[in-house]
Amino acid sequence: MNSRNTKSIFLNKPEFSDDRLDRSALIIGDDWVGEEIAIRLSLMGLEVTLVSGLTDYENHGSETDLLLDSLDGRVGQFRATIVKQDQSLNKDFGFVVAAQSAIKEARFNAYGLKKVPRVFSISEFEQLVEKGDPLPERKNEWYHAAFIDDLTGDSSPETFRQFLAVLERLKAIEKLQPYVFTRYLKVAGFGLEKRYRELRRQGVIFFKFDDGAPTFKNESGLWKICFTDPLLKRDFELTPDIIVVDEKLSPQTPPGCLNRLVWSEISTPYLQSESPRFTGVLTSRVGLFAVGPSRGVFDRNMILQDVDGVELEIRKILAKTMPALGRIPVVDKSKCAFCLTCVRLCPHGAITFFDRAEISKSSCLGCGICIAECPMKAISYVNNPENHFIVGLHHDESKILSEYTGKIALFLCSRSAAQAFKSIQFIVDEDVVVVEVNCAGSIESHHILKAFKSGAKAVLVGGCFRGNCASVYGNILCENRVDLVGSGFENPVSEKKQGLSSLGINPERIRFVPTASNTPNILLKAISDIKRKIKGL
Amino acid sequence: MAEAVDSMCEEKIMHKEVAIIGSGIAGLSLAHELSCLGIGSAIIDRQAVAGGQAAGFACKATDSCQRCGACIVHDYVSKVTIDDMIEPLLSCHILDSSRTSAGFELLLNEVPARIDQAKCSGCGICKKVCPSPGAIRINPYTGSFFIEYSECLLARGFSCSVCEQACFDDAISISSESVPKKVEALAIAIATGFEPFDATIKKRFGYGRIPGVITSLDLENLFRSGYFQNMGSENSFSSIAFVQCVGSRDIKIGRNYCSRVCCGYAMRSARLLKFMFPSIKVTMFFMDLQTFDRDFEDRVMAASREVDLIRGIPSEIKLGASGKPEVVYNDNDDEVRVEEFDMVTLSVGMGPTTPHIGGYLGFIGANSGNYGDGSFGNPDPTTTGVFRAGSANGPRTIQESIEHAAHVACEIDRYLCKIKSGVDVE
Amino acid sequence: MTRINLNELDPSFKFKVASSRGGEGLQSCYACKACTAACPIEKTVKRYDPRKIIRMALLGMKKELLESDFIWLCSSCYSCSEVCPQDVRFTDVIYAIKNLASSEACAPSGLSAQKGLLKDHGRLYEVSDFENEKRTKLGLPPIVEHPEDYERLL
Amino acid sequence: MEALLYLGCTVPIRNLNYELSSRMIARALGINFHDNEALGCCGFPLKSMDVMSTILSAARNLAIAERDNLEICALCNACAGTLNEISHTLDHDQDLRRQVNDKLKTVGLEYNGTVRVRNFMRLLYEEVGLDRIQSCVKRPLNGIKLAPHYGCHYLKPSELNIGFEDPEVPRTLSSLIEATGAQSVDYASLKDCCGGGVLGVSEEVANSLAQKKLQDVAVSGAHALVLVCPFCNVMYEGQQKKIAKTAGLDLKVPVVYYPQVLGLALGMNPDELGFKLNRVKPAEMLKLVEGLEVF
Repeated sequence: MNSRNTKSIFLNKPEFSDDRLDRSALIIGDDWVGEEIAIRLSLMGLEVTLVSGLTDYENHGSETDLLLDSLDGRVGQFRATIVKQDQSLNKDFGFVVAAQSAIKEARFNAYGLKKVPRVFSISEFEQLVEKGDPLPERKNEWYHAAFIDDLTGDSSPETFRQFLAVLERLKAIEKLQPYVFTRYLKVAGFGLEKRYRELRRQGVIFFKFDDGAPTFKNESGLWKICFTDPLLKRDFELTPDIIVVDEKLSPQTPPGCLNRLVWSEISTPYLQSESPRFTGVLTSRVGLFAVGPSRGVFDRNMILQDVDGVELEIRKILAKTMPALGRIPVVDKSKCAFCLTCVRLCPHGAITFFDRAEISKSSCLGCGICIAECPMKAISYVNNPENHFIVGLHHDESKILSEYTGKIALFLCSRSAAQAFKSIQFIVDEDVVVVEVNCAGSIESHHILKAFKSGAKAVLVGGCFRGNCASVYGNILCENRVDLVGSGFENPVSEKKQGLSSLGINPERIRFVPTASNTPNILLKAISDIKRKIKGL
Repeated sequence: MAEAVDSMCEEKIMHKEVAIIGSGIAGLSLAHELSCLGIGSAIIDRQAVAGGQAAGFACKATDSCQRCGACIVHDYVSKVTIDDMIEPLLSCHILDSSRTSAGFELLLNEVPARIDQAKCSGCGICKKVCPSPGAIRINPYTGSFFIEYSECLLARGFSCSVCEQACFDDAISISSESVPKKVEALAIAIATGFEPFDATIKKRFGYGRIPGVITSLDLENLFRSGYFQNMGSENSFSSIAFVQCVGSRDIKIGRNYCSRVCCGYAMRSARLLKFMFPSIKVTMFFMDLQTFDRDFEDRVMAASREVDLIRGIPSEIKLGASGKPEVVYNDNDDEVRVEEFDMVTLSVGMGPTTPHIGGYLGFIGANSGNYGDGSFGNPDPTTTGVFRAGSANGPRTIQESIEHAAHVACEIDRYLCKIKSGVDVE
Repeated sequence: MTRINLNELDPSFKFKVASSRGGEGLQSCYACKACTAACPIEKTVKRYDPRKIIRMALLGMKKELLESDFIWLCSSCYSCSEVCPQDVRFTDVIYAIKNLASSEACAPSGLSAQKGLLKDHGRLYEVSDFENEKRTKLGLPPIVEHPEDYERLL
Repeated sequence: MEALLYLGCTVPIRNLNYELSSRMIARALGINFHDNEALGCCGFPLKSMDVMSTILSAARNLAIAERDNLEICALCNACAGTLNEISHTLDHDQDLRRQVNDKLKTVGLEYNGTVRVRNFMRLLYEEVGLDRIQSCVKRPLNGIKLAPHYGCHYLKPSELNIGFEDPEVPRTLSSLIEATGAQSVDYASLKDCCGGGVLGVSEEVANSLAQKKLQDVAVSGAHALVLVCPFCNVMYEGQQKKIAKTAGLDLKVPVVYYPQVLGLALGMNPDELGFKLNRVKPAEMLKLVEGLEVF
């Protein structure tokens, strides 16, 4: 972790209470997307600051020369350090919108091509077409133009749309033969298939390579394309008058400080977690939104939809019309031991730390990971005693504990397994006790052990599938705890594994089941499986 | 007719700012977003249970989530159920609609057989006694029961009240007449989703004729019903083929567009099957593989190791001598092959639901639901006050429908602001 | 095999085929292979492949195509046209290509002979007295030749 | 009903059994065939050379039928297909019709696009109908198994057959066979092409196409292969010996025309139906016809 960021945890004394949301927004990315959002948010009465979306200070040609240096905080109280040339200033924002534009990188290198006067990137060529003089050096009767689009197969329909637009503009030119070299034609954009068909009718030839992509050879200043036509399985060569090469669209690497805020997977440059629960512009951190390329969307219309999405989400937060989150944990400051475990593990960045941990009501999604992980048991859902378990105990444990006797305890995540259970509730026999929890991440080992202690025959924990958790890794934390309880951990002193078996309970009596709201069958099967197993034990 | 209904239901006129037609994922998320903006809405659906088609889709998770989004529908159903701003008008047919000076007026007909969910204890006696199989069904969200009126004997002109009499909870009301309802709204949102391509039209693929040839929606049902999970180890299920672009990218049937979601759908299903049956042979016939995820490259690379990708559409599916489907295709080495599969899935494309809408909303000019035209995806300029959300506006995934609904919510909000402030929107 | 130089092919050939009667669908092809899988001839003679013939026409391999023997192998069964999602109507396209080949005197001699027969007799078979006698014996009306009409029309 | 009988080139010279039996059953079922000796070749053989010649030849015959104010009933699938196709084309292409009429003027004809073309089976199926055929059957062909062969131009292009037949799942010929009391046998290569279209170019290719079906029918248990097209007959009857010899097979598949089969069921005797002209005698089949003296 970046040392500056670590420090900022201590320095950021909360200046805003949860009721007072700062009506200002920081927009990261200052090209057209950023500007669209800036205009929209200004109209909403927000004070807007646009900074460059680039991380590289040296070679950016952005409109503003503001660069983001660091960012931390949570909705209503983000604090950014913005650098302007040599100056650096701290500023607070209510909201942050990541709207970095896509990086367009011509794939000359990927194809082994070198940039020479007859070789253009699609954007360069688009400009030539707009100027009206796209075809330099016409020599032969027929002018052959090669368009290289997506030979790697991973391009987006947006690039294909760009090619289509250019090719459509060229149709008026007589005796021009365009060839498109590609892998998969990305027609999955609105209206593209129709335009693609029209271009075929106009004489554009499309080569689609599965493997054995064409090679480019430079022969006395001219590029020659050699390839085996995947259809005829015969060898061809073409010395085009011009070559136009596609650009790979990719998101810009977000500033490190941004990445850290949203627990984005290291492997992807996107700010939105893998989980499909972050729909639209939402990220795992409330008040921080990802737009367009920052979340993997390149289609212009869809990016514009995101602008609406940002407006909508901000209005929701400002109007506090977000559905009641409930079940917000509270810290017992007298027990807090200053260990920062909760701060480190909160997937939503909802916990601040000044002298003791403090949980922001507007950022917290109530997953309860902090409750489960706090070594001092200093955090609990006290403000809503009914609801550590939605159906269940914590504050009236004796009641539910008595119900465990002779039954199978089902600890179910409210977003997945509990919903799945609803549709089978009438089928399942009565020898189960259902304990619904907000997120599987809040289930602690002692809940499981207590269930056994109170006479449960078996414990089944149902959480989301990997990559589906609305709290990013609540399910994984839970699964690890279940594993630990089941198979045990090694006691460093005795070098013996201590788990359920050391208590005389067969570890087969506990299981974590990944489930989704629409997979009641998986849950049903798991219940009958474990029933069968304990019968045999 | 309008007068007659007026006199019958004077007290039942419902005033809402927006009438949403369709309770699928787009309709639900639109209602939710509107509610967040303080705009009340009524969701009208013929079905007795909200959720639409997406609610019938299966989870595609292997050992990890594959981001298909089907599980999110449940969230929106529960969000909408508890929201006072939203009035669900389920089991309602639209009889007529008209434009009024204040906006729109919809005449509805609520079917006469209903189960009061608040009273129902889910004992299931109604299902046991019902003489019509399929009339009483289980709600996938709550596990409770509801009446699918189209299957009910009442709908076929018989008189029957067996379930009403049997119900211990007094939750079922069977009346001889349907209940007329009237909704007045300032704007209408069409969220009628899509209609899957009728695979029997492509006769050469043998759907409905050859056992083992199924559509992608059938496959969803098999996943959901636990068909594969219950197959056991002694199964003889060792090969499956996916045929892409059935009912899309096909000018002959007037569908000159890519259905957008099928490549992703098929790839996810293929990977799930591969996960369930590691030795299964999965073959995918396609024309162009469409990007279906932001990490497309990785996913396709991973999939192509597991799936035989064959570029080419089969010419025919025949009934093989062993009673299984045989696919006739030209393989990657240009050899024509006739290969037997245990199962062949036709990835049917999404089509507009125009025929339904044209019937009762024809006056609005909202009948241009043709996906094939170039204006696809753009708001319909001729219909002031009428909006389209989700797949009613072009094929969309579940997440895209939710995003589009958010966008439409904003558009409706802007429209309502304008008409409330007296700006001439024409 | 030697490399074919695209620069030396005739890009206008595809337009020529497409503007011929029946050839209109040529450029609609997106090579989905359904026709190839459906073609009964392709199964016996590999070098006859509807999709490849379309490709050769599109690339402007005019000489090779028109002088080839395989374009004449179409059995006119319409299997390709039936399965085509893009409505290429390959059976008509191949007729157009064969017509172009005929106009360049590339047609097999048997075909030109048939045209001669039609011009001479108005039908594919010459009707001899023997044939008509046989018909009369069976109570069937005689067959009359009308070569003059065909002579004038063709 | 009235129809102009279109014989084409091959039937009246090479397939008199088809013509004889067709005329017989037409008469029995109330179809009044008119003959016009002016009719000539439909133009199909010229299609590869010059499509325009085909159009003109077909238009000439259509114009004659129009003058007679009769619809055309063709016995040959290729003739029916060609005439039908060209009549459709001329219906939709006014320029072409003008061009054609300029030429037709030179032979004193004009075509205004009103002639309907159907093959004989379609006429039987649509005009007479299965019910009436069944009610006319005097001698049900119980116990006889027959393999239908439709022929490509019977089924395709499908847009010419809308409402009549479905090329993917053809059924009309089967049901016509079943109307006689015989059993229609399904076999693997039912929809395959006979190969007749390439016979003139490559006998080898053509034969290899026909061979598959002959073999399939031979093992299907059918007593005969039922045809409705003289073009297909050239392959299955005319080439059968050669195919068998080349492939070293013992093939003796009787090939009959549907009107011959129906004629038997209607009580006609094999001689009237031209069975003497069938090259591979359907002896097994005829044996099974009740009350029939086997020749």
